[in-house]
Amino acid sequence: MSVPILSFITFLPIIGVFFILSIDSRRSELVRITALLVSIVVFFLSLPLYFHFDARTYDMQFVEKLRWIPSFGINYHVGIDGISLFLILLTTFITPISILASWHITKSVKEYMIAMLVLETAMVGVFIALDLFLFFVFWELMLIPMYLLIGIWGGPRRIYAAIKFFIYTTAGSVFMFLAIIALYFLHHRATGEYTFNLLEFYRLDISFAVQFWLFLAFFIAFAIKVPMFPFHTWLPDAHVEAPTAGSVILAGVLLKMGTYGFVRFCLPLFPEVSHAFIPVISWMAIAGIIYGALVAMVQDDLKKLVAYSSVSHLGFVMLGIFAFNIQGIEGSITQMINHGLSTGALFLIVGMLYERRHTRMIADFGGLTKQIPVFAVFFLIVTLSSIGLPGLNGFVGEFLILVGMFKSRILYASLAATGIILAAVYMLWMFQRVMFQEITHEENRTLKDMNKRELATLIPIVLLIFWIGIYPNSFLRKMDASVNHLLQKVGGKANVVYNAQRQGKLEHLQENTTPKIDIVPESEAEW
Amino acid sequence: MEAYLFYIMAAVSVGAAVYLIFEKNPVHSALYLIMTLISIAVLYILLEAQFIAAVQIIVYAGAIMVLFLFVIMLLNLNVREEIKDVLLFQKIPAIIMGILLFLTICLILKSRFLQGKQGEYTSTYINTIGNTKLIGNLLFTDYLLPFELTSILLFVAAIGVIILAKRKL
Amino acid sequence: MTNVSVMSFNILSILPILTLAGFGIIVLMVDLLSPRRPGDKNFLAYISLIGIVVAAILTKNSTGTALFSFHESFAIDNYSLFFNFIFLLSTGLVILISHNYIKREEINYGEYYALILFSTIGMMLMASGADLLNIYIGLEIMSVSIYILTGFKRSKVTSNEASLKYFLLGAFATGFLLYGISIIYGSTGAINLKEIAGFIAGKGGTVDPLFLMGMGLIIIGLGFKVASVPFHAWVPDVYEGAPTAITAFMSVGPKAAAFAAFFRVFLTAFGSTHYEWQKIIYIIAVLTMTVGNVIALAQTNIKRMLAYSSIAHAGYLLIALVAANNLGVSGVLFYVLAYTFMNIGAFAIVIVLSQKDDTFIQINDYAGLGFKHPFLAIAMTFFLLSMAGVPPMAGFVGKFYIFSAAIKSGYVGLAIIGVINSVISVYYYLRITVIMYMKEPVRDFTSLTLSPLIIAAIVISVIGTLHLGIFPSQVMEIAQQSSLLPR
Amino acid sequence: MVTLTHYLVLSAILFTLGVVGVMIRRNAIIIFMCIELMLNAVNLSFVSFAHFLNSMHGQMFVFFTMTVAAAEAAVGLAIIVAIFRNKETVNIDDMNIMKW
Amino acid sequence: MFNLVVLVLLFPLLGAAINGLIGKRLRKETVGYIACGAIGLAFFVSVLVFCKLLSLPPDGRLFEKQLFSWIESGSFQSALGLQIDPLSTLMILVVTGVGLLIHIYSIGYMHEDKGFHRYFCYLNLFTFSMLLLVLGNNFLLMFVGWEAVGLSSYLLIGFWFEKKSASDAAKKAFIVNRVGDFGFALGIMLVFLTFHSIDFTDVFRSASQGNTAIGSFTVTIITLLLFMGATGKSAQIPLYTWLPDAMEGPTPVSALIHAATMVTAGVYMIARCNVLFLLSPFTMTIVASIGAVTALFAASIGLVQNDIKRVLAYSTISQLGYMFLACGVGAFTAGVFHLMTHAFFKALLFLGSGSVIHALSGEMDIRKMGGLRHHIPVTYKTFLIGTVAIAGIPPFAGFFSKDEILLESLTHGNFLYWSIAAVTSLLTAFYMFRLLFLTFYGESRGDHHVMEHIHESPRNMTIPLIILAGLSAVGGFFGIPGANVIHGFLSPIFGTHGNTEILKAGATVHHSEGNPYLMMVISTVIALAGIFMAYQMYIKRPELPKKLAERFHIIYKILLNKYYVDEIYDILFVKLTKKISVLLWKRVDVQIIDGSVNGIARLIGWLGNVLRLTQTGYVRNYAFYIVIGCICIILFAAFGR
Repeated sequence: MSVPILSFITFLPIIGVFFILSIDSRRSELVRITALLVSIVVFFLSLPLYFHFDARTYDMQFVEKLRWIPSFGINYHVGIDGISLFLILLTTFITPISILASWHITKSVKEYMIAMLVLETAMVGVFIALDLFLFFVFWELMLIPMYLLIGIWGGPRRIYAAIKFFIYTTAGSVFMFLAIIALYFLHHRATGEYTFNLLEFYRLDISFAVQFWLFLAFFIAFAIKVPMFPFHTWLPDAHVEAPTAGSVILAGVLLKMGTYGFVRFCLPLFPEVSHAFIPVISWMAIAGIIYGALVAMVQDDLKKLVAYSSVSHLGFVMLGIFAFNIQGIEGSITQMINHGLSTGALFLIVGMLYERRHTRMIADFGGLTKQIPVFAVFFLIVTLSSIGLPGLNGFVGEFLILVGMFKSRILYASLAATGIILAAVYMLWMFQRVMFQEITHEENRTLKDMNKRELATLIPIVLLIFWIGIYPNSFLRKMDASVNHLLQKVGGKANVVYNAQRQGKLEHLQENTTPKIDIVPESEAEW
Repeated sequence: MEAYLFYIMAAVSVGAAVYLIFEKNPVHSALYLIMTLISIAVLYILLEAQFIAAVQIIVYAGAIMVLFLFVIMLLNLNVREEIKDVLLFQKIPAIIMGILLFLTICLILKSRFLQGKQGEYTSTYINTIGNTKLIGNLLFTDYLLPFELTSILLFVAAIGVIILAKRKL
Repeated sequence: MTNVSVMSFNILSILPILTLAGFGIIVLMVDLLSPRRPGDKNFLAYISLIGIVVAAILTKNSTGTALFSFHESFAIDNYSLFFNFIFLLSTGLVILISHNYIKREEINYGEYYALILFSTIGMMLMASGADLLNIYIGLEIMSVSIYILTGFKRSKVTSNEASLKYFLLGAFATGFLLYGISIIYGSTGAINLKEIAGFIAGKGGTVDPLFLMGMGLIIIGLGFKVASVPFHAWVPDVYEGAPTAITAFMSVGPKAAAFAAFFRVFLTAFGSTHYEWQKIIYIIAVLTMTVGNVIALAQTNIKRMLAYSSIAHAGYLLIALVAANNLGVSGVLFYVLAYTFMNIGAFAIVIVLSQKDDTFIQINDYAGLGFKHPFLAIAMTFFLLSMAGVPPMAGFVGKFYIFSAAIKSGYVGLAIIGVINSVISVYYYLRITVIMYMKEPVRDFTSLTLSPLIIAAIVISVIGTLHLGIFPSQVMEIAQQSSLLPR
Repeated sequence: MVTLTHYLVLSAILFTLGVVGVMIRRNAIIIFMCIELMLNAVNLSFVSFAHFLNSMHGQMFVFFTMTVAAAEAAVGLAIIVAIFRNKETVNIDDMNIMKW
Repeated sequence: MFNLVVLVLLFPLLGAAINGLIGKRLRKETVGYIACGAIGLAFFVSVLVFCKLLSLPPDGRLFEKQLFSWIESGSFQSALGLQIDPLSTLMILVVTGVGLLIHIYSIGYMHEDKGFHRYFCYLNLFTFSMLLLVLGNNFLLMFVGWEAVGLSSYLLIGFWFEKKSASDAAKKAFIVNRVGDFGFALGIMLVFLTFHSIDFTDVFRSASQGNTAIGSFTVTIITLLLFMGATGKSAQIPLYTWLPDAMEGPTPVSALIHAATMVTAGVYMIARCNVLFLLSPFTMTIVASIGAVTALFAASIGLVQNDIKRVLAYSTISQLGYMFLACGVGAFTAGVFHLMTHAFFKALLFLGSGSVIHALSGEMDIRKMGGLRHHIPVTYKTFLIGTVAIAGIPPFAGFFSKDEILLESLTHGNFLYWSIAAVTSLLTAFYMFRLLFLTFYGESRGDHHVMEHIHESPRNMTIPLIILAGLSAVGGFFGIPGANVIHGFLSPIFGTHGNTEILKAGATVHHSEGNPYLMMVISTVIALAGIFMAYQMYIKRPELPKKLAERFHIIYKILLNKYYVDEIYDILFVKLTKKISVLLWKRVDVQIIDGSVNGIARLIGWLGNVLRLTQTGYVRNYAFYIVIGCICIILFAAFGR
């Protein structure tokens, strides 16, 4: 494809920033509209990615490769496959919605919108980068606008939350940074060529011990980002303090970077160790699912509740990835999108409540359905999507993940499935306390129902929620080739480990066996 | 003879140095330092570095130390330091550290050393040409660059003194 | 008798130095001849800047050569030229930020510029010095100038005190350096770096304890100048007390010069004894990073905080010394250049925001800057993020370079400590942005004076910080060609 | 027979004394004098090395050291004078406005 | 023709969509017409489908309609496919038929309610979901319907959401159902893992071809998990607690969802999976036992309840227990038959009770009723028919189905099952007639204000009652012994997969021979005995119940409080979970995890504050540091090797 469409998508927001810079900061309405228009244009630019995406091949598509820092073999190398496609679309989809949801921001609108657009660039960049150096640059770049969003436009404890967010995430990613450098030299040692090209790294044959440490470094970075239990404590703080749009993007896209990182980097780069880590990560994921749900249940702050529910949901995603089969991974990718949509929408909804009442305490609400029925419908749909009701998006992802995990480890899947019950418990309880029962606070009697702008933010999301729930194949089919290829790559190596572990012989790691798609043979699933 | 002279001068220099650091009166300290400098100059002569010895006495013991004394007088520091020492606790450790440092250096000196390359300037060679002439020669050949650049240093020092010490600029 | 070879005195090779010296004298002369009205000496700054530009052009003319003149005691190679550029750049930037500052602080004397120029000469001599004597002389020219500049606000006790502390400790440390040089001389019979290297090579790379002691003492002397722990203690006090512009200068130029000398001495003269000294530098590097960063966390005065931060950065640079490979050397060149931009930029902001007598230099005074002066705040943010090593700023690429070097040589542990430290450092850099953007203002920012020169300095710094971060490849290639070690 | 070691030990003694003096004295001028003592100790070792190595580098170095010492002495004393003007003391323990 | 079946789904969905989206702007009549029209059309199509099916030979009565592939990933494939066979056709007939009646009834019942359109939207949605549940041709689709009916149930129970008890009940229903769904979902996964497919046809074919050993561990687990789902949806022990609470919803809802259709989904599912269940004797035993115990248990609670709807709710649980008992002993036809008749008479009873409540302006406590038979004669008569039917008096519908279950529990089960069923039958007759007597007979016990406004319900409410009464009266003849139409109709499902051999081979226990006609007499006698007791206690000697209650004080109290199961669950699950959660949050999350994160930060900060004290400002200190450093470095350099 001759048009560098990925670069357009990535850097158009930056161009938008210059537009906004040229606007007088007092004309805040113009600033908002400009930002919105830019992000919408970006979204429409990203649609061709979907339609022109060739689902038959696992090769990277829309590839662009330019020399950037030749002396280190660093290239501006971008491209997408079935795994990243939807995350990019999710990003470009969520951003205009977030901007639309930020209309009420009156403090330094210009700076706010600039931060949003820069954030979009960084987020898209993370998903398209095929050069590890480039990836890391985007990965870190994304922190700054998010940090500012939380810190400047956030709630009362925003500074604490912003700093915690930034440092926690950085603390994880610096190890990844070192691991990337180490990979670089390992590749050089193996081939004599200096490069940060991810696709080249895929071909590396790294010894188990080295893999172990490198995996650990990547793992910490991604696990914090996901966030996996017990690295999750930055998330509730960040969510609670962030402005609505910040929470939406944080939940919608940023957390996905962690899980995406696992799929894109950890698995194919360190297949043997990834495989050896299945129990560890699975247990962490399960702990996250149950723990997140339990803690979410007793929260009295709506945003915190949703934040902990994220921990729970992301646990599912992690579990699916480490199921190491097609159902698990496709389910995880779907679930990443689902979580982006439904949790994003939940934050929007909480934001709307907050705008109206300036409180997020569950106890301050109750009986709202009577007053704001349209709102209630949307809230209900989103809640149900989050619970994983069949027919809505959440179910597709969760079910595939559980099927995938079930195929490899029945026990893990069974434990994780309790999350389904708990999700219903905390979400419905919350819904009941907010929307049902008598109106206990007089302020709630005068609430206004959703206005057009708010409808415009939620309707697209709800449509997608239904679409994915009813016809997920339009998403799943685009992933097939890439996920299969990933599993073949990973499977070829990990299978050996698996068999070796089975036989208690790790020294046979070098043998070659035929790759299988499902790494754990179905017939040998463990209880 | 040489050995005696060495030991005497060494003893004088060390003794004067000890007084220097323990003497309360700055003027006395300065005088003890001059004593040390002179005895070191004698050692220079023993080491066949006549020019250096001369410079030591003229420039160091003469000019520089006079400058010191001049400042001491100027500032009227001819009084003892205040009795109260806020860092009294550091005194003993400092001395211990000093001894330790000395012992360390001695320990290292005890080990095998002096494997350095022998140069061409043997005593006889120096004496035939003359120490001063040799130094002069070297200054304008091998050491031309540092020699010239030292002028900048001195210039800087001059500017500095003016800037810092002149009453009115 | 030595042969007096005219060819050996390659005047061309010291032309930049002579230029600077000449311009220093011109500044003094012009100052003397012009009416003594403080506040009306803009031309002195311009003259100095012209001198720097001329020197830079002359330096550029000799790129690509590898020349050892003055009996092999003065090296003109890409390494020293790269450093010379850094010195000239930092001096130029400092003059830009000084101009308004010294007027405000009423120390607007011609000697100020002259001393800065002279001190630059010292730095260039340190970077080019190929024997220990030249390095020593260069160090002294640089140091003495800076002792004076530190005490330049002579009516201010803080300035006096800083000057005295710096002077006493500097002289003290120089004593150790000299002692080390004398012992190296004693155990090798040479003061020329190449000869020392040759001597060690002749011994098959084995050295005796005396030599090692000399090396250790040199580490102390140079370690003092680069502000490494435990020889760092002067840094915060002196940085705080010195006139802010001079603090900016000190944190970049002399430090870079000391590193230039450090690397040249340890990689050329002591290169084959790498095994012996890497452990010491390793420990010092770890201590330096950690102590610098950890104490910086507790600071409330921005100058002091930047002082500790500068200690920490010295630690990062020492990592490259431990790695002792090509990547490390070019990494240091790159890092120091990046550091020049970001640090002088940060100090420029400090100067803009402070008032006479260095008031308003508490971190809390920055509250609310973000929306009062967005340009200053965003520039400051760039500099701080760059120092914290966040992409796409120059500091990130610099850190990348240095950690790469460490990993390439197998010092993974050191790299890990390094990155942990940079995480710690993120906190205090971020804290300033927090205060700038997220706190309500406690002072009014109406009385800020923004002269064109200082704006130019900030703009140049911002551009440099971003350019080196986003498009580093050109500079990187130059840095890689400037390595001391054979490629 | 006086060997190099003798001179070096003497040099070490003087150096150490200078170091100790810096650490224990409070008068800035005396501290400065102690530093001068250290430099002299170094000079002594330079000269003795030069002598026993049959080399001139040591003597040349001492020559430069003295020059530098002179320059430093001038600047240092100027600084002390400047500070005395402001504080009426040269006790360096009184000079800790800046700390922590 | 069979393609029309899509319409069965589509009409209710459309109805729900129209009412949901624009119903607020429509007039109430229009809303009602749309909703009823949608269901009516669905019913019509169902009838057409049924007729078409009848025209086919029994072995060819299977038709699958694939709409589109739904979730497909690797070897996991789940299509949106509909399956038409006798079982599903029977079910859609019941669902749409009873549903239609209840829709019509609702127009009258809900007329005053503000959420009229919302109500019909939900109701249509429910019908759609239920139809999806029964029509789905694979496990996952069934699960979708399963969850969707749960959702509708949630919405309808919580229809009057302002009432805390209603919203509590809704939540409870959904969550308890989720517990069952958890098992169901795992069961589906295990099915997939075992049979590599989740299509009914494939799975059952594979299972019946003997690929899976009888009584194999896997099948036992699968069926147990599926049964877990069934206990949730069909309110069996231990997951029955939600159903009585669900009576908070509007009464027609209770009739449709919590009596006639949704709660029978569990029975339907087990019937549908009979091939699998028959492979696991252990599970069958469990199913039968749980069914039997639940039947007795719920009936015993029903004896003393005073809320008209709650009595019916416990009765529903009890009747569902019967159905499970039937399934558990392998008598799936009997189960399904009872399902159908139960749908008729229980819907009738609920609607009747609704009519009573309607008449009494919302009064539900039977102690405050009495003597209503003259005021609301239609309701009374239909209610009487329903009561007689449930009590099992021939020739009403309940008699035949219940009798068949009793017979089967003896022939295929054992005496214990039969005796429990028999006792339950006695209790059922008793408490139903107690209800009847207290409500319609005797003196009026309510306050006068209410009594003055008593009125018979409007026509659109009474007509459904009459129709249902008719069905309750004659519905049983479909399964009359000897000419058992139902049996023949359903035999392709329960008889053609070769499971009879399996049944003979191992699934059932020893046969105890019983004479069907003797059994009929016995069960009739039992029912009559119950009625007699009720008559004695509530008509003849109204003071007797009180005495008995005092006499058996403890038992009475336990029964009245439903064996304290809710309280036990509350302590065991709700309170404990909340406690653990709070512990996890306050202690583990905030103090341990976040505490350690912040602790590290604080430690470093503290270190900074300590280390900065080394920076004393004294030059001599600094010199001291240099000297220490110097000594260390020299020593290390020279001797550090």
